[in-house]
Amino acid sequence: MKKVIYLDNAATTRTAPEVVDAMLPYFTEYYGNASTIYELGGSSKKAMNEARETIAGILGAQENEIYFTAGGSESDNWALKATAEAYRAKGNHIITSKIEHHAVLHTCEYLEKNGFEVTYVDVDENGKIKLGELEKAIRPTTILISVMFANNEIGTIQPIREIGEIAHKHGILFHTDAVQAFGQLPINVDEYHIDMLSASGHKLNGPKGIGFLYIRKGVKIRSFIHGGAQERKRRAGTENIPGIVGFGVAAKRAAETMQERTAKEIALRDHLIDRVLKEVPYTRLNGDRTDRLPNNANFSFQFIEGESMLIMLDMEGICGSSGSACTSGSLDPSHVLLAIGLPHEIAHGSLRLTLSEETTLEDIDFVVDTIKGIVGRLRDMSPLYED
Amino acid sequence: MKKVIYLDNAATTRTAPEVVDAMLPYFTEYYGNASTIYELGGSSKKAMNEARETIAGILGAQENEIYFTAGGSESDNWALKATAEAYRAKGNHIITSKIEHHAVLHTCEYLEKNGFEVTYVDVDENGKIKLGELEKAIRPTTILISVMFANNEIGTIQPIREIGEIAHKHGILFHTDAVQAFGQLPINVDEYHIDMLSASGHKLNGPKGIGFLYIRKGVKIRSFIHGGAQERKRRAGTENIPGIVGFGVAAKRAAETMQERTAKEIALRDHLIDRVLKEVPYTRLNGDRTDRLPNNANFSFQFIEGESMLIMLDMEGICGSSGSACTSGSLDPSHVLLAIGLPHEIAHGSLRLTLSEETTLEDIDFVVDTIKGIVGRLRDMSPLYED
Amino acid sequence: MYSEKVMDHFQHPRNMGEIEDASGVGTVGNAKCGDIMRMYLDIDDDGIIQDVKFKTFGCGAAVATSSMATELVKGKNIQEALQVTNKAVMEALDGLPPVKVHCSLLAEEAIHAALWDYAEKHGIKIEGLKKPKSDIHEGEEDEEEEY
Amino acid sequence: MYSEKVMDHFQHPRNMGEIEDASGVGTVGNAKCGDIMRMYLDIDDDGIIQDVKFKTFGCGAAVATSSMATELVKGKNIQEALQVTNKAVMEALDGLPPVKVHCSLLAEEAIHAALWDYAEKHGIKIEGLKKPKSDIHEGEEDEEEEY
Ligand SMILES: Cc1ncc(COP(=O)(O)O)c(C=O)c1O
Ligand SMILES: Cc1ncc(COP(=O)(O)O)c(C=O)c1O
Ligand code: FES
Ligand code: FES
Repeated sequence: MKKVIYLDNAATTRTAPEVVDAMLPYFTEYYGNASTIYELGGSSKKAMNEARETIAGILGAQENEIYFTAGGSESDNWALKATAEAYRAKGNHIITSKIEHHAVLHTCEYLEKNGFEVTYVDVDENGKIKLGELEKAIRPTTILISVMFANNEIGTIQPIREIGEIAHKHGILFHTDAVQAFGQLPINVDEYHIDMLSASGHKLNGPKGIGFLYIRKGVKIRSFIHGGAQERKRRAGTENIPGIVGFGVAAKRAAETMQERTAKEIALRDHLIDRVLKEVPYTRLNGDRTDRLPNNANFSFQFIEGESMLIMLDMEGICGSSGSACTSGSLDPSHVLLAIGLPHEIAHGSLRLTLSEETTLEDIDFVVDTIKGIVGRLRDMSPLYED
Repeated sequence: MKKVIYLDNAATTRTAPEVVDAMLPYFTEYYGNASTIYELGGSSKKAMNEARETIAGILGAQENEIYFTAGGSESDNWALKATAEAYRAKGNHIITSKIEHHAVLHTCEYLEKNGFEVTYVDVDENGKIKLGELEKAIRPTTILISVMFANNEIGTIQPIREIGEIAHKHGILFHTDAVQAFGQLPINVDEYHIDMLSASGHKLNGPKGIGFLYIRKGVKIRSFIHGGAQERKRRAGTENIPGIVGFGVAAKRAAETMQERTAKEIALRDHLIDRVLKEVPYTRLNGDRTDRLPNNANFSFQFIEGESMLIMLDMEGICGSSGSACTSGSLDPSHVLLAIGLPHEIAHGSLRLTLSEETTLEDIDFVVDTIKGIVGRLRDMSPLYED
Repeated sequence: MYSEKVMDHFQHPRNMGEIEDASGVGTVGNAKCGDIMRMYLDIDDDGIIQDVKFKTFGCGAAVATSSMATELVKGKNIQEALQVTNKAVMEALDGLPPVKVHCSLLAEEAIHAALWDYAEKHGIKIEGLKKPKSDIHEGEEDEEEEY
Repeated sequence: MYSEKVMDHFQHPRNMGEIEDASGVGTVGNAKCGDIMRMYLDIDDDGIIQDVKFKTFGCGAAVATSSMATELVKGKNIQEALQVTNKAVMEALDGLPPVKVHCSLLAEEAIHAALWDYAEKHGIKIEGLKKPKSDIHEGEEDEEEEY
């Protein structure tokens, strides 16, 4: 088999072997339901509490402010819908940005159909939210501001502390979708005035199908999934113990290795960006040059189209993406790239490469060389390119 | 370590080793996001489709009618809330039973707070829904009937085909919570006129945190978790491939071994019931004597309280439950036992034992002997018992 | 879930049983969970609790607190017995889970009920003792809000 | 996702390039996805398509259908070329995923556009050929409903 260079870590990551090892006993040995009274269930409960403690510790939060969910999308849906419901008496206005993940945007559209008003604040050409516009959008009826910590496509990190301060100043709840940031960037919910925060296990070498929503004590959000008394009666469903344990280990691992790992990723990322911009003409980098996720590079290659590029890269063993994975199947160009001002046909030729701790300098050099060849071939084929 | 006799398989089951084995490669090897274009994601997609096919086959459904979720609770919430929303123009009335799982009941209560009307139909002393009452409850505004396939506490199997026929005759959608039935009883969605069906992986030796909702083609249910385009745009969130693969293998396994396994369980269950009723005075069996889940026994021992009994059983290595696991932490006696007419103090002394394929005759005999001793001790301690 | 002390008293309950012709008997029920406790006191002429027994229909915490409460009042005089609050019992048991705090009230109230019965039978008045409710349902820790 | 034939034509596109002084050139864009295809035809005096080349800015399916379409029209006469529908191209490629059906329309329309250009340049009228739209957005398979 050909060597695979996996550069789509923003879509999902390889579950770390030690994460899998930590999960294994909870499938076949300590498989008890955590809500039971007998010892077998006690082991599950203990393991779950440990994971909760780890995660709370990383965020500077309390254990009982971490609620496990099935992933980032559920967390986002929960945060938005159930807050909207709980605070409806106070107002019906929500502020978010134009470049949120669909889990936030489509939920906002759903809320709009149900009597809420949503302001989608613009971003600048680097994908940073316009703080002035954000503050101006605030109304007496504004109940929630939801802005992602870092963008999944172009990697831009938002000024979360400033947004938190604005929300705080106006007495408005602040939710952040930190699905891409948790485990990659240091986050402290108090410093950043975050009231709710979404994260997902599979983005940091944890398992798929597990996430959490941090809810600051005192926030009167409702349940989203009703039923049993799990998660302090706020999120029903038999606890996914292996998933929770795996998430805990992955979070711990990500926090412990963060500094060293991201320093290495940043160096490789910058090498990738520098070489591509220098060696491939008619190319631009999308997203902020410095305030960007350590492992994210996003390019637009003029005159060519993304899918063709991805297939050709795959034939060379390189996994990348164009737009975000969850919108593939959709033909529209990325709403994020349009929001930063790219015209349709340029947005179409974009390539996202997201590194992992396993990426090497040789990988990156091979990828750049391959890209050069592919871009050349596709441009030759393109009716838009005249040289 | 003391031998553990695990008789709480209605709460959750041991993940079968072959299920875990099937999942493993999808954590560290084929970890690609199923929605991507490269080969690595293709492996994930293929595995997911295989699981979907298996499950559809078992139910006599089409592949594209199976939507993966994070478990039974999410499936129930989705089925009820999103159907209510989609058919609101047609009517605002829902019919369910008094003995549904909280994932259905609490969701109904939520809907009641949001303008819907819900009729909770009675059950008889064996826990069977009163069909006459059900049919009489139908109004022109009734949009949905939701009745569980089999009860999680007392094991009673409902006359699903008859309910389906009633719903069908009146042009009303029919949802069934088959979380306890799927894998234990043969189910065919067409024969039973089922429009939606909830199931959960961890109840049939599959992993926790994965479930599905069957939605018959043509049912115009909305999304519950909004976001990416996964699950044919109906359920957002990066697919939990290991969970889905595990669920597929578990479902296949459960279907293939169903006949032999349940025959064995029924024999042991009946032996358990017969001995307990004969040898422990002031004891009753809850639930229907014959129309009950193959692995379920549920007793009420007069004059004693459930939790004490569970702790004492645990000290002998026996895991059982009193009421359902997800309501532990709640002090109210089981709504199911009250619905079949038990007074509070008798409902309080109930014990549910649910067998698995691993349960042996020796286990059962040891359990009965242990119960006899424990019930005796607790009755000696009870101010209600005068002998 | 439970501390070792709770488990010890649950597995080996002290003073379980009845006292024939007890000086005072009190039975209380817990409105919160439907559980019931009965306390028997044998009080001598000096007002010293010479013997105490209990019967409990209730959860593990109820059994353990009954048992511990009997140990704490045995040999004490009436005023001392009145000081045996549910807090004292819980502390002696190294604590209870929040959802189980109400169970410990059963023990406190059962002792009070038995003392009240004793006072009535002997036509005396015990300083600081109020007529016990037959159902108790106050003083529990705040439960989590419902969502 | 794609059939082997599609992948083969994508990896080794036939007739990719330009024809200088072509008899007819047609460029069409796909309103659905923004992709663009240009077709060059070299038609001899007997109305036989002697040569054909394409350029495509589009997805894998667009490239493969362009390539296959050129193979199907090469050597044919004009009337035969008009029979090369998107269905015919898809069949020759062993099918396309539903979401990619619209891509095959690009190829059909690009040939029509090139033939139209040829007809205009030569002042002739081709039986059954309608003026091509510059943007095509019809005839796609129904997409899934939105929920
Ligand atoms: C009948 C029934 N419905 C729904 C559920 C909820 O399933 P889960 O805990 O997997 O969300 C359960 C089990 O807990 C159940 O027994
Ligand atoms: C920023 C962001 N939010 C939300 C999600 C959704 O997370 P999940 O797919 O785990 O539900 C993703 C990833 O898919 C993401 O990148
Ligand atoms: S739950 Fe009733 S006394 Fe503890
Ligand atoms: S998606 Fe545009 S041509 Fe295929």
